[in-house]
Amino acid sequence: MMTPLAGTAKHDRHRKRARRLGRILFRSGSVSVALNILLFWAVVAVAAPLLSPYDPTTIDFTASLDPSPSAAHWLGTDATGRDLLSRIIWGARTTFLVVPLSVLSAFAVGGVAGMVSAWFGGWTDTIIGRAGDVMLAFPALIVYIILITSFGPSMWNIVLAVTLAYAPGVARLMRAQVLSIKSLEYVLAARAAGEGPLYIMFVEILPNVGTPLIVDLCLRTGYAVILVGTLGFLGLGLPPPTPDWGGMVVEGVNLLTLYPHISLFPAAAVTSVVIACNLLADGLRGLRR
Amino acid sequence: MKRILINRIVQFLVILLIASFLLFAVTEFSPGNVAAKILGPYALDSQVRMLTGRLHLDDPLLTRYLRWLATLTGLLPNQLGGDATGLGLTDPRGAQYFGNFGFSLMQGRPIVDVLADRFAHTVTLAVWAIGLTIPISLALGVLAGTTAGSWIDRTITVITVTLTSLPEFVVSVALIFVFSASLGWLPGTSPLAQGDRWSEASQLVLPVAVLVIASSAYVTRIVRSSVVDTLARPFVRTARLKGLSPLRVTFFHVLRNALIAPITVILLQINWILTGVVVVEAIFAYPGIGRLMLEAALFGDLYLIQALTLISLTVAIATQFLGDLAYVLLDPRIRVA
Amino acid sequence: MSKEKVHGYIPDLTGQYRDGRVSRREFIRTATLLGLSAASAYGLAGTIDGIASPAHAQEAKPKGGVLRLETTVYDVKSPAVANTTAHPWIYSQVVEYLTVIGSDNVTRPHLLESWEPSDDLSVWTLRVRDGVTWHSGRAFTADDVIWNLTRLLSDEVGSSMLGLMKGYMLNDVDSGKTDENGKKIITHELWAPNAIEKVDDMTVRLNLKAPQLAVPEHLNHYQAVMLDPAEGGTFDVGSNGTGAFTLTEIEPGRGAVIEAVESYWGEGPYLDKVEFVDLGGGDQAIINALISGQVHGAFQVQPELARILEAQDHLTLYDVTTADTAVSRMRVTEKPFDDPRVRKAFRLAIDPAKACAVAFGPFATPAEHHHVAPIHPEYAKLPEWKQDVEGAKALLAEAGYGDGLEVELTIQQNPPHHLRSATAMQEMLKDAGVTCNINVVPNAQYWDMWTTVPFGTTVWAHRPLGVINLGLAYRSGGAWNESGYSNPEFDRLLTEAEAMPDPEVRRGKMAEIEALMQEDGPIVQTYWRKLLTFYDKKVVGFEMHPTYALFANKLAIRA
Amino acid sequence: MLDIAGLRVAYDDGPAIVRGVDLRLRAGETYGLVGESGCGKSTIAYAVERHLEGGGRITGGTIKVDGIDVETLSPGDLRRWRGSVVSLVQQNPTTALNPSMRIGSQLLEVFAGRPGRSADDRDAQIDTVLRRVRFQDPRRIRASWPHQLSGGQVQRVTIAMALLTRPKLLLLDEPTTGLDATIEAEVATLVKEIARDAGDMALLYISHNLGLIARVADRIGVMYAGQIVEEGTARAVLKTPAHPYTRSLLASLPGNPALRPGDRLHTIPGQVPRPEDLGGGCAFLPRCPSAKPGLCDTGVALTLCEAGGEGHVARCLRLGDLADQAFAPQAHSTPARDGSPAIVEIADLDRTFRSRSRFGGASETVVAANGVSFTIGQGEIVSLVGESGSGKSTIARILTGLDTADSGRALGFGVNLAQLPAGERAAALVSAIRIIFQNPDNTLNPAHRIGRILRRALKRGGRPSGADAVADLVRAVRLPSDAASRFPSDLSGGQRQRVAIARALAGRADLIIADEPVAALDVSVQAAIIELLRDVHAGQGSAILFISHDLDLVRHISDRVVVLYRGTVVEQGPAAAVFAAPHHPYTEVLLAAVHPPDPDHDAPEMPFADDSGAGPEPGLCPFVGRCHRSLPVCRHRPAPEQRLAGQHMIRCHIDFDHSPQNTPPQPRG
Repeated sequence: MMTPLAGTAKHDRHRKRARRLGRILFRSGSVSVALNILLFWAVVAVAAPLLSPYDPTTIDFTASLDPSPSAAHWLGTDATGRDLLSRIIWGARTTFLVVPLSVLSAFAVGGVAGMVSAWFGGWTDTIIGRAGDVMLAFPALIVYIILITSFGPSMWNIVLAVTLAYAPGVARLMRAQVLSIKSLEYVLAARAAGEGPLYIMFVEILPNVGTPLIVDLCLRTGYAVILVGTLGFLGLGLPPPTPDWGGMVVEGVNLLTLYPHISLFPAAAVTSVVIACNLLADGLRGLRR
Repeated sequence: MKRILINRIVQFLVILLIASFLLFAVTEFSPGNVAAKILGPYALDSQVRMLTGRLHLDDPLLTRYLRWLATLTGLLPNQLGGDATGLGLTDPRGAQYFGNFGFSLMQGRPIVDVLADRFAHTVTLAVWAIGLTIPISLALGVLAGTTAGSWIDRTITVITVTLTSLPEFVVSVALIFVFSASLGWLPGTSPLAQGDRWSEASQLVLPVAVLVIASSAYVTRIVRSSVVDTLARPFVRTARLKGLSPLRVTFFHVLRNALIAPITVILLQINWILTGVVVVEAIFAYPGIGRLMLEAALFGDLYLIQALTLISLTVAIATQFLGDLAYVLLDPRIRVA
Repeated sequence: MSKEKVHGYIPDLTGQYRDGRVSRREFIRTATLLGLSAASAYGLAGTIDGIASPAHAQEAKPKGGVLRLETTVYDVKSPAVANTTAHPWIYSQVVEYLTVIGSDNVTRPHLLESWEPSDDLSVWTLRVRDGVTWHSGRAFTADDVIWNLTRLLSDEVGSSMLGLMKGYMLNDVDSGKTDENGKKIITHELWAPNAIEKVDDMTVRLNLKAPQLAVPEHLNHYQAVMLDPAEGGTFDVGSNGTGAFTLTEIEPGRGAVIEAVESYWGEGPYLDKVEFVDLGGGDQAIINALISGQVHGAFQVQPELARILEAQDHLTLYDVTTADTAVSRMRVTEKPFDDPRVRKAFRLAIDPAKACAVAFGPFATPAEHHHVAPIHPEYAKLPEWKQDVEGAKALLAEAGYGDGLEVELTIQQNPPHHLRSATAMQEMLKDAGVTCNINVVPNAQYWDMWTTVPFGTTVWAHRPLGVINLGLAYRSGGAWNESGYSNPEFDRLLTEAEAMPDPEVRRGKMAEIEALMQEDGPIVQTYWRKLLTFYDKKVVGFEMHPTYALFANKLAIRA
Repeated sequence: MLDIAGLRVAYDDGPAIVRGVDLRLRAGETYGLVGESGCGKSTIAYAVERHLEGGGRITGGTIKVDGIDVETLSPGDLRRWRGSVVSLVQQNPTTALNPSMRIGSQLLEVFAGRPGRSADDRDAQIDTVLRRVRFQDPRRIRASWPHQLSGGQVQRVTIAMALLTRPKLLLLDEPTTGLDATIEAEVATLVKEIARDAGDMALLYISHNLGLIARVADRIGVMYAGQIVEEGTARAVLKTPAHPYTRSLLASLPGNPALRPGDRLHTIPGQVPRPEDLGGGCAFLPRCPSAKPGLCDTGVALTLCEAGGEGHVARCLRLGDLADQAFAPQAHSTPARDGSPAIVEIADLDRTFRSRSRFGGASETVVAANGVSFTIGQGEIVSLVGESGSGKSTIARILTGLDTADSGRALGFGVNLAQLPAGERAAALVSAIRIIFQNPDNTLNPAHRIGRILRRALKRGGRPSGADAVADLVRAVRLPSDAASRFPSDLSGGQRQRVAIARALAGRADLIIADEPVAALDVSVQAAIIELLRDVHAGQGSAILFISHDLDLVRHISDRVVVLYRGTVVEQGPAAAVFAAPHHPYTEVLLAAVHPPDPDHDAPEMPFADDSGAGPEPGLCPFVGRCHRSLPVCRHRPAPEQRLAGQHMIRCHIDFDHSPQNTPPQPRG
């Protein structure tokens, strides 16, 4: 009494799912725009040394008097006379290093906290939950300002700041996801099979927390770009002369009426990445349905 | 209901207590010895040491925290006030009263006075911003949600996604560029100074606009998705199959249930606007809490930071509390337990 | 003119001017410092060069109106410890100085009628101006002067006047105590009981320990306002004063209001009221406020923004060349800056002209690493400073840093030209094999560390004489000796220079000092900046002052 | 009243879900539409309401209600028409009502936009209808919020809502799915009453449950893959089924009267096809035991053919040939084992849950096990029966170590299982006790391939876990050989349950706990899973603790039965004894709710369980509030354990030795 797997049907279904993914990722205009933007910047970030016409920190002492775009500097220079195009290109590298690092750190910390919180419940849950409440209650920007004015602006402090900011939120989401999965039968089956908590948490549960977390990851990546930019705007970004898009916007804000390019190009770069992240999140949310 | 309320209030106080201690401990790491701050950059080491001793700034952390708490609750007089320190800092309310945060090192005034004005300004900003955000985002969110998939929805979605992607400083700068620098219609800064050319109302327009743009785009998206989710729930089908008009279905069935989730988000926005509009207040030189926070942090005004953070904490926890309360009031499943 | 007692040096000075050895500006400045009234000095110069004294093209200034000015509003409860040039903007309209340095860098008596130095510059007789009254109606007398000067020179008050006048007014006293580092704690006292002597109700005599030329300029130090002794040294809303205005409101960080006092003894006031508006220090805010007419004028405008405002029809640019600068000073007690070769190598590596251009464009002139400005009367022109990267490398190698050196330069967050200037230095130091990391800190935080950070850029305001800055910053144990520099040779040369009334002679001494600073000194200095600001064209009577000083009594506003 | 002709419905660009359905329904008639999930029966109901969601649209055919073509209605007319002409009762009652509106308001709202009635009139009508659905106190119900009512009560409210405007056509879309059998019986009774009193109202009752349909319907249509494959009077379809699908389906039900105890259930191979896999020919062909090569597989479009009198029709080419083909039940190879040595002895097991609401409100106490005692013999099939919330699953969880008891013992394998969480159990013990869960959607980790899942189970069971071992397992549960490389989402529900059984096999479990293993499966697949389980039982000699609410199934496969009510064992004993009278009153209620697919079956009618929800005082019989035979003593003293013949035990005050058996229930009060 064999129950045949309707082979062709299954393959169809596979193909269909792949098609659906493909449709969402590529045929859906917004998602493909988002992916293209991110891909573009990723390539720029990786190939920065090849692409940038100048060293991003070298000062053109003649250009500092008139930073407008010219044949020598396609996008002009910043107020200090450094080639804007090169700085934007290298800034992509900074952004694509600091932001993913920060967000991944936030997800690692928050994810583990949320997982542990949900899995063990009871006091662990209460303590982690309350700690998250307290952290979320602190006015975030002020915490970074205190942090960064205390320990100085460096990449690791920005990573720390973003982690502090986002980990509680991630933990909450993870906790909710794990709680919903925790009582599902396959987890119960693993528990009944005597699997240890680590195996269950990381092998059984983690691969299934899925889409909501990925959507959240995209959104938070976008916010992190904004946050890193805002820290730069408040003068608390990466130490100079590291090219940092947020900091570059600030450098030009005062000259907006005179040399709008100094702010506008990096602002456009920041905004494009944030929009891409948000569009991607939207698209992936569609995938879940 | 009463029990829930009492329970939450106790929780609220406990969190506040823990958070205030954390806050105190964290700010201990902030730069600048308090005594040196008070005496200014040209003080001699000996003067700093003398003042440190006089203010008992070298006591253990817990002792200082308890003293701070006692001062705050009016049990002990403030250390900085009075003649003993020779700083000439006086508080018209006396040395001992509830809510005594001490003196701002930056401004040499009682913190209560420093805060009073600033908080009022921030509240003004918040009232306008929230007052506009709620109707705008509800209207747009419901419109987009009920017409999900249509061109109206797509237009609203594209606009809100774009706007939520724009950092506040970009929006601020863009608005200043257009409405102030180029067109000259509105003031580019909002110090709320009395002027002949710009009224206080006109100074509020741009900061409020930035806040409304930032939060209503976000709230609109939340409302939209909540409306879409609610529309998919079977009771909406029940209502339609009852033969109710679309308007009635939207208002009596969809909205009522779709608004439970956004309430929390709206409260979070209120919290943000009351405590976190650092960037907007800094760009527009708006004399509110956010800018005061930035100044205090950059100056290292320890007592002012503590006061401001404690207030923010209170606001944050209070909004959380209100959010829960709103849930309880809106959702009969919790209310009528 | 005949009534004035003429200092013995004045005839020599007149001769030098006639021979073209001193400039007109230097002549007038030195003559006034020697007790000649400004009018007399301009008159004397006029007899030589035929230029009439500046006929104050006195257009009738309109009366009334409210002026709104942008400035950072600090707490000004204690002027004696004020530490920025923005502090006196508010209090100096209410309480005044004994002397005043004009926008032309010329010092004139103010609450004093006149001053008379002895020929050896060691006894200064100060005559209090007749007819000056406090707002309370009481006459301003010698007792007020003595109370204020005595107070400013006491340790407890913590005024930087102490450091300024210490050399000729005070003795060090060993307190017998030591601090935690085992160093002796030194206190101070007047060098002699009659150091500040009351001659009569309207005359005060200062008997100096050592000759000093700059006494009248020191009396205009921004902390040295005359407060009412009855108020015990504090200043607040409604405080008594001798000025043209009274303070009616102040909220630090937000704003302040002063209102006219009708019975003012001097010129003006023309305005009914001045409102000071604090825009939070944001440059953009200042620009916007000026463009939109929210304020009529600003404390200052950063040079890079000048072009934006120049395009505005309703605004006028005011600028003035100054000795305002920032020095990147090295703590000589810290490695690697304890080695003079390293310090010199840093100077050699840097071309001030390039840094200057990057940071300020046209609104600054290159400096020469010695903190004496071309506009200072005693400025000596040294051979042109040349960048020498190879020389720098050689010196570093000699000092044992041939494989490179990593240092951290701490700078203030605002204004942004600090960062641009530092970035330029960073680039040039890189060529000499020095990795220079830049640590940007909030301004307030910098002032917590300005005397301790190993390598940091500190802003130095304009002071009328080169020796003043040098005395404050580089004399052993100097009040603001942030670099810990201590060189007996330097101290000796400086003390000698300070005793020389003759700019010609002094200039020779200054050349030695300047060379010493270039060779051994603790600083890298790249620029002298112009100060600039914009005012509404409706505002009459404004001049940009090298120390930002504001004379609100002279301002008026057209309807 | 309802006239559907050639209806085709498709979603988006997909294939048609409903493929040419003709359906006529006369006034006063109750039509039962049966079919498995995904066959398109609900779609028909929503098409009639012209309320297809998710991109559904009618691609062919017409729907006329009372002579009006539904598609011609304007939006305004459609609104007025909905609710007044046609009403629909949805599946899943708990989500069908607005949670933030009182019941009364939601009922009153039905009159919105319908002119003519005075307020008093409306109130009176609502009260009447609520009484009609057997609410004693309409006022209280109207003041309630939906969450304060039980699932059955809510469904009665939605029925009341549908009846409020006296529709001409009432559509009931799986109104009892997900409800307890006893509640299901209540709703069915109600529907039957309504149908009886309806006058000219027509009812379309949609369900997958043949027993339920048999109870209410005058005529029955059997749907398969978007088509009606058989239609006729209830009696004709159920007694003399014509189509092979109907015949197989009826034969596979454990309630099939032809079955003898111990017989194998008839199984239908394969699974319901997906709409996109359908061609033009017979949809049942791949699963049909009677398919004739060269005839059935030629792909000719089928039409409904006369299969008997009274409009009995079926969509099959071989109708004539099949008339006398019957399914002969096969006997199962393993005889029932009785009195074998116990492997687990459960004694005085207690477990109470305290739940606290999120907002710190009052805590609620749920008694899941209260002094539960029973034994599972080696190789025995013991069934636990009871409504949801009776504590069946809690006992399963305690035995598997997912939970621990507050007190009491479960001695087995040399340890007290009741106090030993799974994490602390030895590997051998863990593989000795395996559990199979109810929901096939979640029973396997969607992120892991089948091979990996089985390999892990083999490894944990201390057995070789190579590809061969996995392949053996796959074969043993009759999965296709390539299953190991597939993800769970590629498998059907039945196939996933097979993997779950394979997982139990991998550890060579001595005790398999099957927690409602087939409740969520399509009817046609259930039998195969049950038989697989029984094969495992027979092959390995495993004992099975079978948890189910399906009494027919329990009766068919169990050696012994334990009846639970609110954590208390009210009756237990050998299956034959428990299913024969006398019963505990609760068992009686359970049995009364069972309705075989036989329109002539006369089910005893039980009073509605409209209790206020308040449980009796601790220690007393928990059933007393619902009991139709309760005695005054029940409210004062704990019910005693009465031992009847053999191991048959009943916990009740009623004197069974002297009580008349199976007397009709006496109404309370």
